[in-house]
Amino acid sequence: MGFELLLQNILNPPVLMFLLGLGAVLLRTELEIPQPLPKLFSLYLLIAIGFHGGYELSKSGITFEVAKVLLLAILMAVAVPIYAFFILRLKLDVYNAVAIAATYGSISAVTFITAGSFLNTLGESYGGYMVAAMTLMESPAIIIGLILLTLFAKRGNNSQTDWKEVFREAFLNPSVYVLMGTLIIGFLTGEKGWKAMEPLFGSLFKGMLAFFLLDMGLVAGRRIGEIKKVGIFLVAFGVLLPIFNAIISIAIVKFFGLQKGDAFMFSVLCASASYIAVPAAMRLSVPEANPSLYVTMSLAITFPFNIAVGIPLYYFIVNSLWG
Amino acid sequence: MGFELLLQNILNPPVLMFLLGLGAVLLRTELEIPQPLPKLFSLYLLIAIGFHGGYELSKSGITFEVAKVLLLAILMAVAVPIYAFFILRLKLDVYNAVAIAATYGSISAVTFITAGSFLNTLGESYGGYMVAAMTLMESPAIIIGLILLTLFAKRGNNSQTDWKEVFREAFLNPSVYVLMGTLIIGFLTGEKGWKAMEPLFGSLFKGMLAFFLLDMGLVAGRRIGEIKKVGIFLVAFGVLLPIFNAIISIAIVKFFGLQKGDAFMFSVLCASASYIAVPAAMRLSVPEANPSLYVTMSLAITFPFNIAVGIPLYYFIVNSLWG
Amino acid sequence: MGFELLLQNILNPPVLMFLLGLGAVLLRTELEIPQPLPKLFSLYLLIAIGFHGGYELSKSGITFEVAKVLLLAILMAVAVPIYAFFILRLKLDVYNAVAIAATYGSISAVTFITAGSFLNTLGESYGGYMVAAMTLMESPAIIIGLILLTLFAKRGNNSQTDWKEVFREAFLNPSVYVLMGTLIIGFLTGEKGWKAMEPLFGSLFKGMLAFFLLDMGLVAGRRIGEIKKVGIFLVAFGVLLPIFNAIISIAIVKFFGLQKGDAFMFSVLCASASYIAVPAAMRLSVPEANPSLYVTMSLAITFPFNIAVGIPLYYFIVNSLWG
Amino acid sequence: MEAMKKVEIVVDSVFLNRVLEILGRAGVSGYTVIKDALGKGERGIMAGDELTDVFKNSYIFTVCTEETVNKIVQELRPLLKKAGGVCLVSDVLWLTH
Amino acid sequence: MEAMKKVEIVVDSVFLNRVLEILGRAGVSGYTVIKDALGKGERGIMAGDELTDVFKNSYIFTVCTEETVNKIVQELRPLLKKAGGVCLVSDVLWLTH
Amino acid sequence: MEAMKKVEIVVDSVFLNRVLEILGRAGVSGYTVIKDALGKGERGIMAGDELTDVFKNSYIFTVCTEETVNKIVQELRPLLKKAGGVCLVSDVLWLTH
Ligand SMILES: Nc1ncnc2c1ncn2[C@@H]1O[C@H](COP(=O)(O)O)[C@@H](O)[C@H]1O
Ligand SMILES: Nc1ncnc2c1ncn2[C@@H]1O[C@H](COP(=O)(O)O)[C@@H](O)[C@H]1O
Ligand SMILES: Nc1ncnc2c1ncn2[C@@H]1O[C@H](COP(=O)(O)O)[C@@H](O)[C@H]1O
Ligand code: NA
Ligand code: NA
Ligand code: NA
Repeated sequence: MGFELLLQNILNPPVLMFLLGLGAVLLRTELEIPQPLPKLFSLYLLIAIGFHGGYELSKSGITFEVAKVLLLAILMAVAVPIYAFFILRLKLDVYNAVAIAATYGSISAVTFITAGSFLNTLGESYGGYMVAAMTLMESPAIIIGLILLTLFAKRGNNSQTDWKEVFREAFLNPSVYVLMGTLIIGFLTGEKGWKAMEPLFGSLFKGMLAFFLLDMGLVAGRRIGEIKKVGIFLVAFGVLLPIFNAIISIAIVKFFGLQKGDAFMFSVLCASASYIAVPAAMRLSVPEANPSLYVTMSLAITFPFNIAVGIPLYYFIVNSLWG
Repeated sequence: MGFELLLQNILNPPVLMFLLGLGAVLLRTELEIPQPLPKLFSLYLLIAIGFHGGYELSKSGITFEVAKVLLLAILMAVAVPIYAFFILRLKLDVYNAVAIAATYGSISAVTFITAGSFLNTLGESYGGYMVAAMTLMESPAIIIGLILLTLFAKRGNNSQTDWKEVFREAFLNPSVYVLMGTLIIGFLTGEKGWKAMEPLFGSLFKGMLAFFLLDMGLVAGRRIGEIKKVGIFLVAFGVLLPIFNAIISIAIVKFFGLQKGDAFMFSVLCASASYIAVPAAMRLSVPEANPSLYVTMSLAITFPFNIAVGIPLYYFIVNSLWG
Repeated sequence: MGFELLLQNILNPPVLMFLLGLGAVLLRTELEIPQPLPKLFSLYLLIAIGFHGGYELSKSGITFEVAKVLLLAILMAVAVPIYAFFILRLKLDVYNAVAIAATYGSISAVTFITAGSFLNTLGESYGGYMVAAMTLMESPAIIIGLILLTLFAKRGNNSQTDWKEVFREAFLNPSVYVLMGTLIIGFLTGEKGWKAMEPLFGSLFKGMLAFFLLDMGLVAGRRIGEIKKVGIFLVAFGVLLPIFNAIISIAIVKFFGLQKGDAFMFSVLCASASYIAVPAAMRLSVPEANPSLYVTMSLAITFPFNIAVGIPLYYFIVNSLWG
Repeated sequence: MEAMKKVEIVVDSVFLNRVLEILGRAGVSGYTVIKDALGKGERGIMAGDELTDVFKNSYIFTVCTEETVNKIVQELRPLLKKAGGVCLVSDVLWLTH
Repeated sequence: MEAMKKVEIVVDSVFLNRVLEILGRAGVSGYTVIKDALGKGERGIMAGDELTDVFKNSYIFTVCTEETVNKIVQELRPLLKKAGGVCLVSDVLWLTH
Repeated sequence: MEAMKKVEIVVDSVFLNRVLEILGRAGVSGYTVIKDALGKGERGIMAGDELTDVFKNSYIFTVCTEETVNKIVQELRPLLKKAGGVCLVSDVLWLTH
């Protein structure tokens, strides 16, 4: 893998800001970005990415290519949590296996955004429909997870799964809703809408991402102390499954003939793990699982790995194949 | 009324974001924009509108036209709560009639701002002194309300109106203060000041408005459940009084020969109802009135009505008359 | 001192916004900018100034001139708290003398930033390494203060100074860390990094400064009521020591041949007093000292004085000497 | 440790200052305030997340002597009658230092 | 002043709504909630500052009769068993107005 | 339900960590913290809204046995002497699950 690629990724303000955040925790400074500021940043990023995706989609239109990508997205979002679950069951009880599998079956919007910014600095781009793909990939893992739970767990009577609640958590969690909503708004208002929104949601985007990654670094850093409790199996899982997912997904999209930028972004989606939507759903539906495991793995292992190493690595693979 | 006008208004990012916020509540997603983020947005909008208005005023100067507009503004701000009170007394006790009358006698800055953005997309504009007019229209309704209360309510001795407090609430509430202050600063620093502030308070304005309207949608949505408790009389009042106020005010400003853009913005001010300043004052001075009535009417009925239907309707009327 | 200079300083949006904030408290409006919004603004300003300084430094390189400035910065940061302490001991006990001396030995980033904006409106500039100088000047006063404490205070056994904690508070407090970190990031990512960050951390800078100074005005205003408890000696100290520091530092940098813009910014650093980092450290390490003294002096006396009068005054002196 | 009374008050946050004035007049040695509290009572739900800050409570407690409690109660009652809210009294031991 | 019971509950904030439903079913006349509370217990540290809002508690209290306490306790116990948290009961005097 | 002691502490928030360390050393099974509390006491008003975070309190409570209370009190007293603050002890019943 090209060393310059790794360097080019790391020598980017967003990634360096993430490291700055990590360092702040490791050096025990008292830097913090208290709530609801992180909520402001993440909302901003969701709206910006949704809006921009919708605008791009309004330019390209909804084509056969788009439909293909969306179907592949759903396919992977269903497949990943299933095979992840069976791998995890080698070592874990059903509850924790379900929660972690769901976490890795879903996606991380910030990883996607950072990958987009990386692609951008290389002068390449991806289709606006990838945002729609991302949105579709958030939810299925939650449903799959709870189906696996019903199939494999023997729970007492009073903790039956409340399926209505589960579907609401899956399909109407805030980030799915905002992404989908702003995608539609961006699509409907097209060129004119984007022109009005661009100063806030376009030009400031990279700066806001950098600002937010500082916070992500703080949050990830605070979880790092928990890694030792996670155990070697799960640490390895948190690094290897993303790579595995990326490779599988690259093979599939190569087969189906996606474009290079889309293929890369798709692999990043498959490799990323959720740290907001799924943990929230799992905490409510599978309180037997230990959030210190699934949140720590997603935030303190997989997220930093993807940001620093995964993104250039997946790009390197895609680049070798698409050329 | 031109259907395209309605569509043109709705197919705007800010209005669509408002609907997105409404939908989030109706679909019971857990989307929220917690305090103090709404405070940040509303403060931003007040500063931006004040600053820009002051800058425009520094270009146009303070003319006879300006004085005329300001006087008409005060006139309407005094008249509306009085006739609103007597209409409301048909069905309500004195306390609630006072609180609602004051709410509708005052104005909503966000409605004004959204109307300005609508006017802008039509390629038209209004004078910077309209911001001064808006500022002058916030306070009188509070005073008038409490005068009506003293005249018509028989309260026990220990709840006498504390007039000093009332005047402070009316003329020194945060939004009046910030609007007036930044208007003056914008006026004093003129071209040079605006050039320095424009990147933040100018270019980002529409995006911030859209962001804030998402929150307004959430807030309004949460109140919608209360509408049924409000009763048919007050629901009708919440829609018809704004239309009535708009028509009256358009007639008056036509008589006094205002320009088209100013006339439209003036009608929007008269049609809008307060949901921050006046409710805060009423809660303190008229605790006997039920905030579920006046806040719900202003936020969940009149505000959405104005944003979605009122603005294009008033524009349609103004446009027919001014041509 | 040129009266136009004073006027030119005051007729700037940031300074006027500060006065607006002050006025809001004096007129007892209920305007407030609640936490964590001030944290957002101050973090933004630190990142922006650090990043931009790093970028400037990457253009100019690290020269002999830079090393000279940094050494002078450390010199002043060590000298000021020492002579301040002995002046303060004329009237105060050791604890309060230490805390106030440390406060005035350190610096205020917002004063620096406001001075930079003032310089900018005059069409002049300063070197990016001044940000590094500022960063170096934050910490020494804390250490010096606690050395003075150990030398002169007779404390019981169980309140021995925890030096490890003190060093962490001094060198790893959030603002030092963020400034230093973003300075390095700005330096490493150079032209390309700054281009990506400029829309957020460059163009919006002046507007954000104005927004933040509104908050500083509120905070300072709230402390003004405490001034009478501070006593005439400390009020005089809060105005005269900054002037004295500015004069001393201008003499020194003149001797060492700094450039005009740098000299001015250096004098502002020496004249300014800390109101976040040092008070936090003092509260923990010298709880015997009264925060109503050192916070009030720094926030309600020295900060407003520097913003309104000090900055043009120091510029006037520098301008007379450098011409 | 000294036996004292703890008075807890929940009130619409717009009346926080009035309550603090009452405590001051009753001569308490201090108080603690948690500004943002939600709640439900006779006057409906105070969901608190509104833009408008209407529908938000504040929580106050003070530790004082029985005598002071009586003064507080007397002044507070009419305010609570008008504005709603809750006032509770219980026994605590205060660590004197 | 009326002798009542005060029930205090600390629970992972994701279960706040469940607790409020239980209080409602038990027939309390009202409650007060402080949404953001941190803590430490059997289930580890709830440091609360996470992006994810996992690891955050809510604090609820209600004043009610002894009878109501029993209803609350009965329904609450299984929830606390599953989800963790704390429930405390103490005596208070309620200022009736 | 088990009879226990509730210890409530209000302290300048800069000393929150010290208090939690003391609780840890005294062997409490858990604690709950509300980070932002305002207040007034001997050391003046803690109005809390300052940029500087000076003048802000934190509120902590823990439920424990009488024995543990004594340990807490012993270690806490010198801290409160130096840094101000309040410590209260009262009786509660703890719902064991
Ligand atoms: N039984 C109760 N227990 C705890 N808090 C209560 C109770 N009743 C009312 N409150 C609090 O007091 C506020 C005002 O009550 P009310 O005046 O009855 O609407 C409510 O919003 C609650 O926060
Ligand atoms: N002994 C205790 N005293 C006060 N609060 C406690 C105690 N034990 C637990 N808590 C609170 O209850 C939450 C959940 O406790 P647990 O279920 O034991 O993890 C903790 O995060 C604390 O906020
Ligand atoms: N009598 C009291 N009742 C309730 N809280 C108090 C009382 N006295 C002091 N406090 C709290 O403890 C903090 C520190 O108190 P002090 O050390 O006396 O200044 C105050 O800011 C209050 O939050
Ligand atoms: Na994934
Ligand atoms: Na009106
Ligand atoms: Na200094």
